[in-house]
Amino acid sequence: MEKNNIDIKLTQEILSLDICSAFVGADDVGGIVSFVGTVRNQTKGKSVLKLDFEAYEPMAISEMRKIGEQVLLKFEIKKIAIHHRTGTLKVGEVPVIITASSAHRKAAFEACQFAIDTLKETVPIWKKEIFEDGEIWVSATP
Amino acid sequence: MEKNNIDIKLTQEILSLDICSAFVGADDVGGIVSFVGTVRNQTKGKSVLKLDFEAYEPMAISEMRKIGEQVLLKFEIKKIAIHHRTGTLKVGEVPVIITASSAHRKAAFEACQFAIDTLKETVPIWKKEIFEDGEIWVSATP
Amino acid sequence: MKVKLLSFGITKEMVGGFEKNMELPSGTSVESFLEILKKEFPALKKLTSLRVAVNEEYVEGSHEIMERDEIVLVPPVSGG
Amino acid sequence: MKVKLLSFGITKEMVGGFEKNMELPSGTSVESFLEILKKEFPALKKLTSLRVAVNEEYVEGSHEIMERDEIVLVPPVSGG
Repeated sequence: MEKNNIDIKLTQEILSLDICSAFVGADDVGGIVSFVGTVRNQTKGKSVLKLDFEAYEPMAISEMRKIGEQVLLKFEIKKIAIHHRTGTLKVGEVPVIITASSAHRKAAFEACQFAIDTLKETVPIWKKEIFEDGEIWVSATP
Repeated sequence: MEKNNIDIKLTQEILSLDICSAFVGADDVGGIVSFVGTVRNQTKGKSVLKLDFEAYEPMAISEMRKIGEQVLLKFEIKKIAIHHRTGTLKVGEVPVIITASSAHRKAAFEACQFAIDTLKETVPIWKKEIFEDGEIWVSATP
Repeated sequence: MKVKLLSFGITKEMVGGFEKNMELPSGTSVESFLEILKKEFPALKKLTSLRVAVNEEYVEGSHEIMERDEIVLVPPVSGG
Repeated sequence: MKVKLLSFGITKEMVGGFEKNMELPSGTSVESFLEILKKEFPALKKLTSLRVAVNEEYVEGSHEIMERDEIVLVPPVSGG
């Protein structure tokens, strides 16, 4: 597998859909599917002020890369970019962008969905939701 | 259904993923899924020089709007943008962008995929592939 | 009765022009209209599919064409 | 043997700190290690799940911890 078909980034900086799209584009690509996660203003009816994202960085990067490699093996895609942000994010800001390109669109849809589903299961990144009256680590306790 | 949740555009101008993303974004959105179609450099092994897109404009716009309305009824999404370009496009250029936003990502993936699948079946737009040694209306004859 | 026929994509080439004014017997159905058209332009029979829109809406074969309708030939679409 | 324990997210609060140097009997499995840890920090039992990574890879309960390993507590992840 050519490693330059995978672009992984873990950063405190603002993510760019343009950069992800440009990375996966190519003359033999017929479709590009992107998932852009955004911070919602509420969880279970409670107003969210902001989110804090914390990562175990070296392992988060290696797990994101594994997802990229798995996706390239599993689906007929050309390239994939997986970018994740850490630090404090406000409502409407973007913690994650995943972009996949393929000759035929179905593979790009499946790859992008698989990648975000897997990221949410395996990549060691944690978010704390901060409300007006407290805070909670998401999904940590029942 | 609120009509301002649907943005339809049929134009000769370059399409913008940023404009589509900005339209579907909102504070109660958790995910945005986009499909960007791009002109591929080949079809069945033959080199494509460019594509000509022709539309029956008033009906194309009304069929695109119907897809938007159908998608809002069928899936739990917040907003959808469907933009299509006409005229002559070179390899790598973008004939179509569909962007859908939702509170939970699954609906946006399904909506976006349904919208592009339906667009390719119902919207009266035709493309002619231009090769070095001829041209062909796509899918017209067996 | 007078109707207007618009042809797009490959059908424009098959019927030899984008816009044609036609004279039809009143009460003509879309199905009969297509039969008349295929007799005059046999190339249309080569299409993978051929739908018809009247006044910007897809219609069934049984649909009755009316005076001054705008009839559009819709060969297989290929947008996106 | 000496190992380093790193704790992220909610586990950092449950064990009272990000980094701890610990002394373990040689041959300790990840499973036994978790038992020792849960005895010392009972709050860990409240987690929906608790995985362990050693030297940046997830490991099974039967995995044997080695001298100078970097052990990381992975409570339910919630990236994206």
